[in-house]
Amino acid sequence: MTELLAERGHVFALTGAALIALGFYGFMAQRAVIRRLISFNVIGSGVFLLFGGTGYSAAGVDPVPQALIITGIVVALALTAFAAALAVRLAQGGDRDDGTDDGEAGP
Amino acid sequence: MSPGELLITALLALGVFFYAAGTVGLIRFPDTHSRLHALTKADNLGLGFIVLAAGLHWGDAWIAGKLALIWLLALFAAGMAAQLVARAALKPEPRE
Amino acid sequence: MSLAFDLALCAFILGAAALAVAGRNLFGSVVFYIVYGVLIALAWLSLGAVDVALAEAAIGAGVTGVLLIGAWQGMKEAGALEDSQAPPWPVRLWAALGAALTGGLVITAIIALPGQDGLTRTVADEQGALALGNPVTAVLLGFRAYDTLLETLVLSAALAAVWSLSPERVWGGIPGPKHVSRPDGVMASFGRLLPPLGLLVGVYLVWAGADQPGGAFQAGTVLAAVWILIVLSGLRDEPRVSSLPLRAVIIAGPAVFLGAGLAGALAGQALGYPPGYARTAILIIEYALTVSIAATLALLIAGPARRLS
Amino acid sequence: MNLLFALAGAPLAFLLASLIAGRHGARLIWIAAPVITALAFWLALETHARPQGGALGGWMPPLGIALEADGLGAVLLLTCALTASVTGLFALGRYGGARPESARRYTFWPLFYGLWAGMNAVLVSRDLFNLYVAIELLSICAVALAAFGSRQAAVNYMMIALAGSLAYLLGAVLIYAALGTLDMSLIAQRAPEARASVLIAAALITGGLMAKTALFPLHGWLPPAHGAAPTAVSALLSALVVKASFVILARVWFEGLPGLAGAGVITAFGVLGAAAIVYGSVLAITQTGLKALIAYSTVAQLGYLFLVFPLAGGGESATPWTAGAWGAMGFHLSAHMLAKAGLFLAAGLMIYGAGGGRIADLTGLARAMPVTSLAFGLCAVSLMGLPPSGGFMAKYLMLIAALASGQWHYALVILAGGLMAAAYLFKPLARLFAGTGTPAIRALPHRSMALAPLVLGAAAIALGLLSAEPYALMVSGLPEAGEAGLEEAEP
Repeated sequence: MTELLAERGHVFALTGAALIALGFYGFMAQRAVIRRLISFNVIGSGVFLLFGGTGYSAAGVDPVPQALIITGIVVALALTAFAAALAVRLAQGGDRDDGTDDGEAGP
Repeated sequence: MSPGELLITALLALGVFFYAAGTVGLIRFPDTHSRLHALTKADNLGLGFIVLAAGLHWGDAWIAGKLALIWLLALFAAGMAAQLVARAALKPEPRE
Repeated sequence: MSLAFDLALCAFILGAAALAVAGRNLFGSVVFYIVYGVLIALAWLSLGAVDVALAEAAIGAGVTGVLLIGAWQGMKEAGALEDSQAPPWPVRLWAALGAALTGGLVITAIIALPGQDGLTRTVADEQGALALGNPVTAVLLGFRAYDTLLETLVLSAALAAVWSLSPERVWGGIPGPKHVSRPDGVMASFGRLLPPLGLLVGVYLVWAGADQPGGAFQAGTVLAAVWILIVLSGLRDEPRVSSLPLRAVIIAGPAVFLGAGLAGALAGQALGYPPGYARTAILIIEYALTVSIAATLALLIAGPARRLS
Repeated sequence: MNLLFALAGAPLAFLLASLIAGRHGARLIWIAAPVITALAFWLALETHARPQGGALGGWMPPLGIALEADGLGAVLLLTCALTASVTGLFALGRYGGARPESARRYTFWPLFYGLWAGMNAVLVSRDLFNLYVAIELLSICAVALAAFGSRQAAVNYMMIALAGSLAYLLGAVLIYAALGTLDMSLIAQRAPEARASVLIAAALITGGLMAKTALFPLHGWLPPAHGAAPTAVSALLSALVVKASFVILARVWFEGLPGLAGAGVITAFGVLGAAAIVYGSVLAITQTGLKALIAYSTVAQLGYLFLVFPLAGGGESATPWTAGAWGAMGFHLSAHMLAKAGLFLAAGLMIYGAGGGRIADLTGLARAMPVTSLAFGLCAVSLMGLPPSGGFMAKYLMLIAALASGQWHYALVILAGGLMAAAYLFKPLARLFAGTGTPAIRALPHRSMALAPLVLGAAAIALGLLSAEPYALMVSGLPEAGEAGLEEAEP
């Protein structure tokens, strides 16, 4: 274990693993959608930290993981934005709209 | 430890002290507005000391200028954020 | 020193994450999530990955935090804030077992990893062909431009997805609540002062991104923040979702990017840049992307159309 | 490679175009459908000569991203284009027309093209991270479209999709950390260097993709989401979206990690697949709502796909029956795309006409809606696996492979599944022809809408009648030992 911790990248990679576990717990145990979204993002950043930590060497972090992580952060944001909007809309407007739907227009 | 390093350490310690004070205020004060008061006032001051310490540590006018700009921006941002939070707190709301 | 700092930082990260995931008060959880995001950004700085640190601070902590606060507000208005009591113990037990299993598996995988060099050297060898100084930008807009192209379209699709949640009777209207402020108040004056500065920072980030840390996504987030600031300070309202200029701004960046990729395909090399002009082409794409990303992020935060005036 | 990029890029271009075109966006389908279908057809012709592929921008993996289409990919791209085109044209009835813009009439189209783009991107990519971005594009569009029907079901779908994508992403990250590449062919070369880490990564990837594919017992989100959605959306979700994650799963195990799957993994896939067939079919039989029945049928039909793992021998070494099993998978994927989309479209029309969604509401409808009922019947034939249909080819090839490899228990499951499919599909079919007299129905907005499921149903049948060409194409990339399987499997 001390040998593992001696390398800087490993410290962050293992922290990433712990974050994944923490987030997993939150995602499974919690019911509130906002909390599950927080958990989703905690897992996500844990995965990224693991990615960066394992890609770390004396020359710094491998640029390919860096680029993929930036992409991943943006994708996670897009998912979070839609999931949050969807959950709020469900809370405010119910399962579906009655009367205002354009279902009458066709099958 | 040289006098310069001593000064930097002292400034850092002051900064950390104000941050700690702000955080204690955030936790201990009873309502949103006094919490905000603790947070913005103390933390902005704390950040100022840390920025000063960092500027001295690098000893470069260009970097010090950038740090000062960052502090200024942080002040503005904190001011706006405090305004927004205070306004939100004024709205009548159902207790959780 | 450095190891001690890293270990302390990781401890703080884990503490903030625990409070965000399992804290009693939901709003407190959101706040701790934002703190957590900032700490993660620090971790990236510690690893020397400045581009990721900027993206994490701006998008991971900043935009996501604002989104979550917005969702909390929306849930509160709907009277749907779930109670803050802890889940029943069997649920917690199973979740904890699952979490331990997952964490154990991942740690096992990490320990079993063979050392491999990654692509640091390869990127350094090849990025000269794109005439870019920042290896991360070289990967994002050069070697793996296809990922980035798809990702910008994920953002566009997410905006369409959020808009699809609009109630029909307010379709074409304005997203988000209306903000007013006293014309001589703090909000209005700061709201006038900060945007030019933010604009400057945003443009600098794209400009610098070719050779130094920064780039379209970080810059776009800063510009989105400027946009939000202007709206919050009541200086301008959000645009209507039916506004044609707005829609043009949203698709401009991805359209330029996709157009460049398809033009390359016609010329014989999809997503390839003409030799000698790679840097120019990438910078044009980045500027176009920045504008579209800024608008898309700001509108994602604003949410579905909510009112007609 | 340029053709492959054009196939992935064309729906993206239409996504952007429909965002800016506003209420005219619906009409773009008249351009998109022929253009993308023609591109897919062209690709199939090219692939016939040799597999297509290449590195984007000239940057070879592991640095860059390579696109690739083998015969299976080409067939699936073409089937997907056909299904999406017909469904898109069908959707004009509800989300088109000259009416003013509305939230759904506007956003349906970018989401539709986003879904199509995600499908195409998944089918041409061999890069684990690129596949991640592609499947997230697909997921976000799919969930948003599902929310058109039921927001609660969409939230549940979203949560599963989020969990699934994180597991997949974690696996992909571990693969890169272990092997320094995300490209499948390079992974196949390097995997033996880091067996332990790669196995854990593969487990995570598999778990994530199984949730997204709704394999039993992770299927719970599917029936509410698919059953409650508007007609065209149900068709897209059930026919296309769940296939994407399965295709990635199959590619990971057969192309990225051949030989890694031990007997335990293969048996687990087989058992889960068999359980899905039985469970989905039993629940389909007990449904009283037409769309719920069809949705549970999807749960069952997805189970067949997982039988391919034991039938093909896990990709470790090419056996005489590998080609048969691989071809069966291709036929099942394509036939189910066509037949399930057609079934949902026909069901939507019948529900609209009859004014109710229960199977009991369909009484005598065949006399009022003969074309739609014929389409429903054709799709049902393929789904039951009756000759001469694409579904029959799939199940026949699976049976051959099961018997040739001595796994008769899977043969029993396949036969039982076919019988149960007949049982649940005869329920609505019998209703259609029950009673006397012609029931009064609500007129469709456009009479031509009934053509859409008919085209899909006919295509599902044609896939069986003209099976030689697609079969040859689908097994073209397989090792030579597969040829023996081809001869044995020739009906």
